[in-house]
Amino acid sequence: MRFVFQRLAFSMAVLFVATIIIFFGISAIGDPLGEIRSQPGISQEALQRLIDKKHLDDPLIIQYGYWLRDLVFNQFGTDLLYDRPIWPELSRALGTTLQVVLAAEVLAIVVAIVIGTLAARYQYSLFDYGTTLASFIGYAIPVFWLALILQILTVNFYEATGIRIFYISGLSSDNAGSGFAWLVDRIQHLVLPVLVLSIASIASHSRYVRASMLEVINSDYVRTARAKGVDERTVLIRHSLRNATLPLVTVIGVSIGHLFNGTILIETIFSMPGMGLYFFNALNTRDTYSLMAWLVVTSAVMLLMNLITDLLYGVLDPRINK
Amino acid sequence: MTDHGIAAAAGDREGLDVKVRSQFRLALGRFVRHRVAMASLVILAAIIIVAFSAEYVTPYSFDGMNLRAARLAPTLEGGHLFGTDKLGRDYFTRVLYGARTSIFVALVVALLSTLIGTLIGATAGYFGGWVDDLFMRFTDLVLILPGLALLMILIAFIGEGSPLQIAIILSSLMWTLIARVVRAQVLSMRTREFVEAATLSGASPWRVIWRHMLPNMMGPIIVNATLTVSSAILIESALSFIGFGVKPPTPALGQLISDGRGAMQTQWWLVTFPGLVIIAICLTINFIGDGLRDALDARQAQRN
Amino acid sequence: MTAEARPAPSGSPLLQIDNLVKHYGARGGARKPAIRAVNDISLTLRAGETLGLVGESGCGKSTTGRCIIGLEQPTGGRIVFDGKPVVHGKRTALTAMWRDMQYVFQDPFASLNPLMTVFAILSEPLRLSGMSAAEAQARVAELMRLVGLAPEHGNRFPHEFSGGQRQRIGIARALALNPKLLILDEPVSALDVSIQAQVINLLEDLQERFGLAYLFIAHDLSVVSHICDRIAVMYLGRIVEIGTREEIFEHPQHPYTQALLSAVPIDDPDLRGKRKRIVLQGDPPSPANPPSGCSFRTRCWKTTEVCAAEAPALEPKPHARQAVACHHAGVLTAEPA
Amino acid sequence: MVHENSGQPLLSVEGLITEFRSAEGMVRAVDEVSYQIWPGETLAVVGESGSGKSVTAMSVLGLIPRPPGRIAGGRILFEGRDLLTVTPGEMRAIRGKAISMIFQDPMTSLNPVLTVGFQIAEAMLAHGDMGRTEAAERAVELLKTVGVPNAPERYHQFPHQFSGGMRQRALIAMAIANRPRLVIADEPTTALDVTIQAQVFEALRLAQAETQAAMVLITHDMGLVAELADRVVVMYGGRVVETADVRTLFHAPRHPYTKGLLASLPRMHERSERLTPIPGAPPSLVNRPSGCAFHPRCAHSAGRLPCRTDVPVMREIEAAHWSACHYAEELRQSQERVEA
Repeated sequence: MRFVFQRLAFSMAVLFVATIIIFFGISAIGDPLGEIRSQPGISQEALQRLIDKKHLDDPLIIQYGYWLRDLVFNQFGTDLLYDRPIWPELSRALGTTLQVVLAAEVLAIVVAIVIGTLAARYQYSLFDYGTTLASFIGYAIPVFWLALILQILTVNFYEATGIRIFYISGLSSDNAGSGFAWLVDRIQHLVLPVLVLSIASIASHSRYVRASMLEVINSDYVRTARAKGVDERTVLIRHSLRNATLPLVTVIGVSIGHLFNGTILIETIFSMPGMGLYFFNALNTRDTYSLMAWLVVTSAVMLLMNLITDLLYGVLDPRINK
Repeated sequence: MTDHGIAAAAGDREGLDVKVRSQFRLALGRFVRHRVAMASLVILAAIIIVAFSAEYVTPYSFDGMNLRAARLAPTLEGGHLFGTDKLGRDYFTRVLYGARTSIFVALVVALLSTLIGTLIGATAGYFGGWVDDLFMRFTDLVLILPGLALLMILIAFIGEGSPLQIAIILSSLMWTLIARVVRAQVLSMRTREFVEAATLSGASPWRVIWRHMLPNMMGPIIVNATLTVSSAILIESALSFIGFGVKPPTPALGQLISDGRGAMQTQWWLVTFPGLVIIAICLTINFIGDGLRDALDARQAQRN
Repeated sequence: MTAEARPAPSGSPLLQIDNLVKHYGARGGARKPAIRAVNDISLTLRAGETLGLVGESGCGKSTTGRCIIGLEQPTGGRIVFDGKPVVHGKRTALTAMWRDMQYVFQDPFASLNPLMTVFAILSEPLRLSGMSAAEAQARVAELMRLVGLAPEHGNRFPHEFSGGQRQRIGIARALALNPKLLILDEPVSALDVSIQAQVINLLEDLQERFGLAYLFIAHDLSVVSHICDRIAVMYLGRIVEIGTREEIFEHPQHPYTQALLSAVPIDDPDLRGKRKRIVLQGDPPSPANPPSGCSFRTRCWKTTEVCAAEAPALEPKPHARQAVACHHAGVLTAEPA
Repeated sequence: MVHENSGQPLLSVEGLITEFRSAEGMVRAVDEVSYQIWPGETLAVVGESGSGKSVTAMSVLGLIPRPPGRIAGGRILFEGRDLLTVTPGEMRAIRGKAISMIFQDPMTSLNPVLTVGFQIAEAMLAHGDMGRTEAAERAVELLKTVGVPNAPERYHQFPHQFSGGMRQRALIAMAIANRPRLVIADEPTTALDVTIQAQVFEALRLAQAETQAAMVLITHDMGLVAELADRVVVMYGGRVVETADVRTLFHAPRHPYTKGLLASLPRMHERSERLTPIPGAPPSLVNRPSGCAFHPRCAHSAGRLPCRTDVPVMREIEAAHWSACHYAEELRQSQERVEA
């Protein structure tokens, strides 16, 4: 537990330093009000109100202090341009994105374990070569392009047959209904983005599982198991699977980071009101305060994920002292 | 010392039929035997040559409009291999120029990040101390903040730029991969016996790193530099797709896909072809990287 | 060639080690206890002499060797080599010392840079010491002949040689600058049994020819008994017994030495069942958490209360010539319990 | 002789050939190897790295990884049945039941995520003879037999909580769990320290006494051979070069390699004199010398043509003493001269 606490404290420190760098960086490089000034018909009083509100006349360090105060006491405060509270929208976005990201990661893990295990078990088989090729392609496909292609195919299918299997934008239909119908509608919306997002992770995870599975299959302890007469099925399931998939836990944290990257593209394409789209809009309006809030929340989620996977590893591997 | 003579004679007999072959030659032989990697090398070379001699390959210019030939579907005999866009510009030509930009950016990124990464990774790994701390903390930062977002912020606030500027911005984050690899290698090599022996022979730290460590980690460095090329292409095209890439009118593949998106339902080729070219480049590079990994694997090169 | 035929050791010692200590991970604030790899070791080594340092894995024998040559920074103690105190952490001073003191590594597959030719490996110390290219070339040929390799093979890479030949290359590199002392860290234990004798003979010839002193670190007692003049037995970071080969092998005084010797299988089927065998109980304790008093007491059949209370000093005993660190030192009489 | 080597051997390896695919083509690791072991005896198989001693043992249990390995010829008769022709299911029933194996490296031979006790019990469960509780109880008994203190608590621990010596004991317990008729021990103490080796010998001795199993002891340590073996098989370059009972082999070896090996060993209690090494290095599998694989290193072969051209076959030089040397008879003389 002490280890966890140390990790947490250290990560917080890293995050704190990161916010300073980024706040100063962004503020130093661009005029935070540039976007507004360029709007025609903006009154001088309105501009001054914004400057007063965010203390833009004060030195940067003071501005940062105010920002920090808002972060701690006012749930990130309000955004720069429209003075709307940041947290309600951001938390909604986070909920959406977590659904997509976690679904994609779980999908990737499950599919990768199946593919990787079978490919290692039947090394040099057609299945092995096929999945290897597929994973190389998976690495090479730009996610945004795959998303567009799937959208084209879905729409063409709908136009040709009149059957709507998946939706290509949004999170829910307006008339989604409730209960089971709502769930089906939600799944119809989520399938394409989750699938697209998980392709690269499936590719990399399945290669990872295959490699560690091969290592385990050729390990001394699996040989020991065979030598005492254990049947192949038990060798694979009891003596290999857990050992081979355990290391996968260590890369989940980084993998989720990659998925967050992907959501910036995916949510733009599928018009999903998540963190990615939120970031995209904040960046396009140069809204420092929304951006900072996004950075803090995203990093916090990332830290948490890394922490969870570390703890998970400790629970699953008896070699880690508790 | 007569018995030494005997030992020498025995040594001779044993080594008689061994040809003198350097590790590099052995690795080259293994790579050439790797058929997929060799085929990929040929295809990639073809793509690069065609892209960089686009002026001589196609009769069209990058932005030559011809409204009468607008929105033509791809045909083999009509002269527009990849069709045309809504302004009647030859799409094959546009894709070629886009590929040229992407490849240029990716190669610069690979070169820069390998240089920076090797320098920082080797320094951090060998000397430890504050360089190592600084590097590790920076890596933590890049890991907890999504890299793509950081790049977008940088580009948004510095402003879109030339391919070279974009390449430099990408390199500013992407060197961490190589640096991590090099640092890990140096750390593990510091306690390798031949490195300690070099120190005991009077070699300075600089000589130990340069003469003894770096040559022995060229394998992982080259492989990761190769993989950096393909991830740089993917990231660059993603950035230009969402409008944070090279500044128009310089063509880029991601930008073409983005432009074609509005009409993708009717003019499928606008999205499809640039994407396929990206896939072709990345796939061949990854196969080459895989071949290199097999060829340079130290475990195979050791005994026998 | 017998030990008596070797140049008689005389004069002040070539190497003197006083109270050497090496602890790992001892930095303040760490939760883990420090690993006490080497705990207060004192040794002397005269010119032309071979001192064996034996013990089981983790007893600190390699760490001792690495501290002496400066590959590790000792936590405490004093090392004087050839009349000069060894200053760790100063590269120029160490580099100067390395001309006279060299190291031969255990694993001949790891100790040669796989990307350098034998010539490049052997000429590196020569060139770095300021020798001209022509001189170095001649010296490399001489070195290769010296260790029984054909100089024509200088342009080959290490992977083209067998394990035994590689170890010869490692020895040649160590000899390049005419050192006075070689620290041999398990120089034959990674070699095939039929090769070991070749390398041992080579080491003996070289010693005779150049009057080298050897610090011979090993776990294989038969090899040590063959090559060493004096032997120090280590257990858990301390020397428990030190004496001449005869003293250690014929009249061991420390229970651990006795157990160690009796545990070695003797390659004579006629002696089967006729030797006293001492089978120690349990495993050596962790060097991170050594027992109080005598560190061997947890496995010793002679343990009494004093063993837990007081660490025995390494000192000569009235009935024996060698120094023993044991409260109950004495020849093995009764069958251990 | 301890055993009357009459009646049917327990295990008879006949002309076994095992090959591996490598970058340089097919490599013969085991080349027409034959040896027998009778019930209850301890047979040492001695050789250096690459001599094929371990590969032979792995072939017996069908544990050669395929690919790259394959068994290209010969028979392995266990109690009269050819193990090379049985079905995978039948082989599995034999493994760990009638024949069990102890491997070299105790640090990697136990599954790190399963408890030690379960791994021992599993050896019994795999053969379906007993229920879980019974297997667990017997596993605790076995741990006691091989000298693991606090066996009931140790049962529930994971391998990383065991020292190397303790792990090797656990592996011995696992090997004797089903009272096998044959135990193959592949360098069981090589990875361990001397004092721990002595403990493991004791455990091995107790285990053998308990089960009355025959044992194939694969090792390169001549001391261990002298202490434990009844008969010895010496291997060199993938072939058997000499077979004899242990005393004959040590006192009157009839193959230049055996002789050279014994002469080259430094001995602990002898006055130090110059060692007599075997020149050269063991052959690599890829580049095996023609004729007798030992001839480039052999003092007796000097210039003799048959050594270079003809592969020597095993001949019975005297009762129950076989050697594969063209000039085995000459060795007798020289040996006597040394003794005189």
